[in-house]
Amino acid sequence: MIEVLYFAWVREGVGKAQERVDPPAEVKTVSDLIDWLRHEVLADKAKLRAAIDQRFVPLDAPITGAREVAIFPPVTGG
Amino acid sequence: MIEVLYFAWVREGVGKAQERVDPPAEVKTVSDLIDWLRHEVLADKAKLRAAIDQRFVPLDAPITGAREVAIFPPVTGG
Amino acid sequence: MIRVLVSETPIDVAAELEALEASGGGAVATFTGLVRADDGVGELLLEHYPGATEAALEKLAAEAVERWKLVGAAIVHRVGAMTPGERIVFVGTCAPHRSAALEACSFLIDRLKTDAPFWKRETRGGDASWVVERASDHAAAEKWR
Amino acid sequence: MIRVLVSETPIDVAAELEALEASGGGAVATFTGLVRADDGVGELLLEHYPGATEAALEKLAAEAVERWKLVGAAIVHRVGAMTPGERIVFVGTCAPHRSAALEACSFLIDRLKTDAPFWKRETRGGDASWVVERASDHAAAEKWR
Repeated sequence: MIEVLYFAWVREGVGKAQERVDPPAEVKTVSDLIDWLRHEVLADKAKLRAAIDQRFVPLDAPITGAREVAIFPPVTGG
Repeated sequence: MIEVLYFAWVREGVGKAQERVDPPAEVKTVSDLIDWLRHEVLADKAKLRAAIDQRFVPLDAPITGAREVAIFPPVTGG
Repeated sequence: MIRVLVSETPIDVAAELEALEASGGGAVATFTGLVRADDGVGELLLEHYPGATEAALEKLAAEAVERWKLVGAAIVHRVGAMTPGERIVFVGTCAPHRSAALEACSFLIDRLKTDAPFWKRETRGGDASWVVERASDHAAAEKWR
Repeated sequence: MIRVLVSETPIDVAAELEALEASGGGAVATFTGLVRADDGVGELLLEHYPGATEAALEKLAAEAVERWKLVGAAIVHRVGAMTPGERIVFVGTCAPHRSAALEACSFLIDRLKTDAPFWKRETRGGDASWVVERASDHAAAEKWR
């Protein structure tokens, strides 16, 4: 089971801040997970960033063993 | 008449913060003025800086028309 | 001294400054970012990734302390709703010498803009929009790599 | 807003910061210099050239405002006797963008060290000595020419 978190307009588009999912074995990377989730707001991956267990990762990072995957827009703080 | 001001260890060495002087016509520059004043603490000119009417100047600056000449060590503020 | 705080409470810069001054160096540099009042924004909302944010800021502060031999580093970031003129972010550094404090302060704010999971949403006359990332922020962060 | 103050009164950084924040930009940078507590100094005396000092600081602040398009610049310098931990100098800048505020703040403190008529006398265990100028201060000031 993976806890998926969403932030900012990704969260608004998905309609929830988090969900618990259990993807099949062929879902190997964050990018695979995004496809598998089938949320319309996640269609343009160039606009997405991700973290696995609270560490920033590229979208092709493997999710093997991940407990928490966060999907969000580029950051704009400070 | 020129008001001569001294600061920091120059002031301590001269023994006063200011004096009013009337140098002869051959005293043309700040450097000439320093020689003419004959204060022992002013012997090493490499350690001295000056201002004429509150503007920093090199020691070879002419003192023609000056009302106030300040002689002091390199600054060390901030 | 490393201090990291992410909070909905207004930032008390006087208290932050005093803590930095007490950390033992003779040079203190700070940067404060305010919600701009001049471009029609009525409200700013700051969202963040709890846990990951604090970890990112701690890492950044530790990197600055190590690289510039700081005796103190503080990063305080406001989250939640705020209005024009309010402080969004405060970063401060304390070092024995001024160049270290000033450079590390620039480093912290430049890298914070790209390395910490915050998102700004601006509301102008009832319309809310998420702020888009700026290429200039990435350029500023890159110069410290 | 340009503010220059040379005074024997302790520097109120909170008040100075608030004035800068109110000057209209979204980015505020500051530098504060403290009397070092760590090298045996018991008392620091700051002497200056009244009139010339204020003129030099005004000129420096105006140059920074012009060069970095600041909306605010403040230089506050303590004179007279002070003890370790006390603030000697505060410089602050406010601009629409952070790089302008940060660079101008570095400029102000670097140039103040060489361009304004202040002299420091340190007292250590009863022995007073005037501080000698530092070549590194001149190098730092030169990089802004």
